[in-house]
Amino acid sequence: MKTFTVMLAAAAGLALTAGTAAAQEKLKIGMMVTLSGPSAVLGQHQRDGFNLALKQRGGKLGGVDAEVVLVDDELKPDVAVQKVQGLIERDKVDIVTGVTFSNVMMAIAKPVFDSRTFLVSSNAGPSPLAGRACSPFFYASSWQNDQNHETMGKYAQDKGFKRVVVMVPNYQAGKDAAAGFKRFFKGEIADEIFTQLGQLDFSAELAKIAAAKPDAVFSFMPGGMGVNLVKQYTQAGLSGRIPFLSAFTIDETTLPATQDAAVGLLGGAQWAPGSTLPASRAFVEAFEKEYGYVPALYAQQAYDSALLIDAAVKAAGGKFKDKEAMQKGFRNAQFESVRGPFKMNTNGFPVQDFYVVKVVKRADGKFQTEPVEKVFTAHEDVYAKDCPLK
Amino acid sequence: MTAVLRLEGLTKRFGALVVSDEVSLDVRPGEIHALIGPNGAGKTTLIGQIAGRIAPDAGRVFLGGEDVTALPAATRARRGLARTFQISALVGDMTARENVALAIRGRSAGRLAPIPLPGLERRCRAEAMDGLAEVGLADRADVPVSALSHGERRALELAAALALEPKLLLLDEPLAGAGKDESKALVKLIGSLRAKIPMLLVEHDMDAVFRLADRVSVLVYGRIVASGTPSEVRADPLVRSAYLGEEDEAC
Amino acid sequence: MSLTLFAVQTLNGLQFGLMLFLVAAGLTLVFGVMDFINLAHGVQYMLGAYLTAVLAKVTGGFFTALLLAMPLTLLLGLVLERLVFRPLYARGHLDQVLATFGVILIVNEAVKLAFGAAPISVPVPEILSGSVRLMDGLLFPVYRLAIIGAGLGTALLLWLVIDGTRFGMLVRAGATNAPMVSALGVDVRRLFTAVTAFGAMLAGFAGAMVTPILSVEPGMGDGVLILAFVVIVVGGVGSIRGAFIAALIVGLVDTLGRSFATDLLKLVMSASTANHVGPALSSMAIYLLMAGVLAFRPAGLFPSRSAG
Amino acid sequence: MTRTRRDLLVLGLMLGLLAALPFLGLPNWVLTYTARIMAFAICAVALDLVLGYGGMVSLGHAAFLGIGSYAAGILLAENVNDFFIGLVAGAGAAGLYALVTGAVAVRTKGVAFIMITLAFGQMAFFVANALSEYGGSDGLTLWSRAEIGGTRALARDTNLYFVILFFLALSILIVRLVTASPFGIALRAARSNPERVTALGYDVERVRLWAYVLAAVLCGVAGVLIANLSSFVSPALMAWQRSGEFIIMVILGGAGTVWGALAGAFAVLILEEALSLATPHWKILFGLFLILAVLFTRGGIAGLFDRSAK
Repeated sequence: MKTFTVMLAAAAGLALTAGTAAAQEKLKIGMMVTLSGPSAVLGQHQRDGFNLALKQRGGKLGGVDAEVVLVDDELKPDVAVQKVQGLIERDKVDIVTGVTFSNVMMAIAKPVFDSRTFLVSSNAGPSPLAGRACSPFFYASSWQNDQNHETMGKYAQDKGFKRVVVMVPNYQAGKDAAAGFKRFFKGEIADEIFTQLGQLDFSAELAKIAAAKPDAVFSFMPGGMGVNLVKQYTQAGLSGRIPFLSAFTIDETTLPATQDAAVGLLGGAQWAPGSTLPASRAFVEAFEKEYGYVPALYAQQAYDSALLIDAAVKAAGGKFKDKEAMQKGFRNAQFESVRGPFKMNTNGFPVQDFYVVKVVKRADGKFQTEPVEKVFTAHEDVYAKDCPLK
Repeated sequence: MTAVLRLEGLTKRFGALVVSDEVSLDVRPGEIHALIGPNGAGKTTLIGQIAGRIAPDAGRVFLGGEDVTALPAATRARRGLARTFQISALVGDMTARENVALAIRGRSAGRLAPIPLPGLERRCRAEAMDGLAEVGLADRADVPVSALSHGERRALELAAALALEPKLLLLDEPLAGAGKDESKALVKLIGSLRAKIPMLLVEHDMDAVFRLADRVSVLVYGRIVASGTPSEVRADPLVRSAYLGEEDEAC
Repeated sequence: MSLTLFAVQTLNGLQFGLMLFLVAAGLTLVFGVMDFINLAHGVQYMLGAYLTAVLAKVTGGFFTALLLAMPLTLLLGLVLERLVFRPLYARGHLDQVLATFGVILIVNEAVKLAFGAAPISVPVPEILSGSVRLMDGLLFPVYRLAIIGAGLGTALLLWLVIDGTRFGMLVRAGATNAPMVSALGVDVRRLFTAVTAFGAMLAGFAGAMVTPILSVEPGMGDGVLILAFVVIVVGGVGSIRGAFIAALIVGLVDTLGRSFATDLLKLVMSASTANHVGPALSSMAIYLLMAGVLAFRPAGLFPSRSAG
Repeated sequence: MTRTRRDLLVLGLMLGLLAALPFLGLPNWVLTYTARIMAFAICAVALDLVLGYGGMVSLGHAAFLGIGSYAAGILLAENVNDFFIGLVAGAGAAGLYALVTGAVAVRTKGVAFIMITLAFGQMAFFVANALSEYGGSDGLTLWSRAEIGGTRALARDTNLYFVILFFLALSILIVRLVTASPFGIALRAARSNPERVTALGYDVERVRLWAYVLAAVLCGVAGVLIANLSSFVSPALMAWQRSGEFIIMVILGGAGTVWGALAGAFAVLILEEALSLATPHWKILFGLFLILAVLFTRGGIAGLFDRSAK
């Protein structure tokens, strides 16, 4: 009798898998990241993070064979629109993921939503998509753009800093960063410096900072700009005298270049490779073994985006063409995020913890960030209340 | 009778160097007035000021009694000042006829019409052929400029300048670079136009100057040192020393 | 805005200007002598930086790396001249722009393939790692003084070479009147090769010098190229003196604009408007400068090519 | 004269092919992709007037594309939904900017012209970046396309395709007419000998300025079309690299032929897409292609045609 039940169950299982295999093809995922120009390294982290998760699951997500089509948006929004149309209409992808920069995200959002394709961001989280223009087809495994800056604002407030100089590049993300910081920092902004995007030399700005004598500096300088700023900040003798708070400036994409100059500087993030959570340790170890470099938060977010998709497809019972089921799956996704607690908000952005992270030199001579203080617990972005989705 | 062209005290300085030093001269109807002078005398600068390419520091230019000192080159051309250049200046990738047609269009109201005007084109074609015939290039009408001989280009420049129906023709070394036979033909051609149009002739070839000119002015260091009929000027001792003394060097 | 700060910013501006001069010198030389627009100058600068970074890691010494990188960039310049530039001297500017733009694409991508997309950096050499106290709380790294020195030294050297040697005489003649040089019986082809290689080495030197203060990354030459073009066009194409003065002007305008534009605007408008307008205006400052100069002096401040 | 006839034949064939495309049952993305190329081709054809016929190498041409698209985008964001209002605003704004900046630029020549147009292009770029209320550097998403006569006809990709094709054909017609006109002949003559043309009574700077303005107006129209097509405008549209791409299109296609610019736009954009699908390191191949094209062809695609015809 027992044998019979087992046999029956096995037969049913076989029939079920055969049935799904016949009814559904592969889950097609278009990954759009920036792989050209100075910011290519961010896209590289995203790509590798996602691929690691896929590889660990034997090429399956939610039990379904997944196929990834990788495209480079070249950091040109209109090229991105063209390429995403190709992904949707030519490659017939079910999900578009990746997306390194907000301007690219804003460019592709409409065509992706119009085609009822899911957009799973593993980095960019522009405010319109979190607020009024939110969509049931959008989910982020990263954050809303302002949140990491809010973390540093809160930190500066908690530490009792009175006067802070804010220095950001003169573009939208920079202005958002300044706004995010100021939302939680209530002290005096001694000066607000907007630098040119792609600026190489910061000596003029550093002189202004030295003249202003603030309690701390908050800066957002992604990529090569951050490398130059950190090196010059140290060379100008400001490091160690004026605390350097930042977001997306010192991370594992720039540490190989800044090296010792960045040690001790602070950043705000939802995760850092120095995290001691077991899931995080396993991820960092597997990642370094596979790709030979230390993953930055971009890699972690992309890894988590794969887990998020995995969970959503699983929850939808493998029926990834069923939009309603998938939406429910994304909303209620349960998975063990590398960052720790993770909950999807109504606007498709995570509710999560944020930390102040610090640069350290590891025993093997490599550099990484590690969490030193939790600033926010289960932090929700401010735009969610404008989102009509419930 | 008013002069076709009159210069009054034209002065131009480049830094400390005075290139035109209160130059005054005129060209009367029906005459060829030649301007000679050694290299570096300031002939090119003077022509530039007459044509409107260079603004003088002081002095005035009158064309047919009208003060044109403040007018740009293109406007002066439309008011009747035609010129040829020291180094043959034609539109190289166009044919001989197209070059002359360009001039004819240049004096018509439709010269900048943004759409093709068939009537104007027909008129241009016909008039261009007449103009070419006048300088003996009728059978070369459809040859691109780049395929014309040096002498032919010189003649074509004359045809283009005449097609403007100007009041005055400014000839900047029309014989420069021409061979012996070509020179002879060009001198004959210029002479034949004398009755038609007054000219200011700048030329190095003294034989040609003394054959063609009704009056000659001598420019040395930016200043007119002598002016008169060819024989008067030839006899002037000042000219002989200042001008002919330097001529060897110039060659 | 204290006087000290103004003085410090002026120093920063001069230093930035001299850095630009290092890049612009080779560009204006090649452009002036051969009438050749070399967009690949920026990647030659990048190659100088990468070679220095890699060699510094291998040999462990910045100066060894610098000394080795210079002949290597010279060699690469020769290869590039032979393969791409030489057939293009007789062509128009557009063909030159197109082909050298192709070189940019290739080298940028090749560098990314070879060294990865992440920025790398070079530590400041020990002997130059000190700093000078400029004002309360601000140090001026000695290395930046070294860049000032290198810029001035290069300017002096170029002046000596161009004004005092036969090579320099030919270069000057070439910039004013190229056909005349060939009429002198000089092998123009060899002169061109020499100038191009020399220009490549100057670019490489500039790239090597900035490695301790700037990150080394693919595409690092692209932005610098535009700035260098602004410098040589403002200065007058082909003129080393023009490039030198224009580089200082551009460096000062850019730095002082960044430092004081917003503060000055705050005097006449609200702070938030000033924060809005100031940065946009200072980004544009050098372009406004260039447009202004060209509007009144189309051939630049020190035109070297004679008019006729 | 046979060359003119051949040029017209090739042009007619190309436009005919483009008009037939929507009826071939191709997937939608081919259509939108082609529409995008056509919009860029309008700008390339316009640049050919300036660069190919006028000999003025403008490195700021993308600014006009951007200004056109921003005019359309801002109007849509402010709920002015009529397509024709956007069209007039885009063309007008681009033309006005060209008139003001061109008045200064046409006084320069050679590399100075290249750099001064670059400067004006960059100024427009930085202004767009500073437009925080319209998305700043992130750009502006247009949640719906413009309306024609109160209907949402343009929402259908095929309709927008034909609108873009119409403006492409119109631009080609305008440029061909202008280049054959007295104005165009003067422009062409001034390219090879401005002194002579001035001496014949033409105000060369004025001729150049109006050619520059006309090209900008056409490019502004292209910008309005692009904004509607991609439902998005951003400063990246007017980056100087984009201006460089237009120059590549014109030279690669063959300057001064009109259809060469059209062919160049298609060649460059299709090649970029095809190579980037083939390998992530496609820029090496593209760079190599550019160098070889320059070294071994003259007069671009149109030039190849000329030689093989002989």
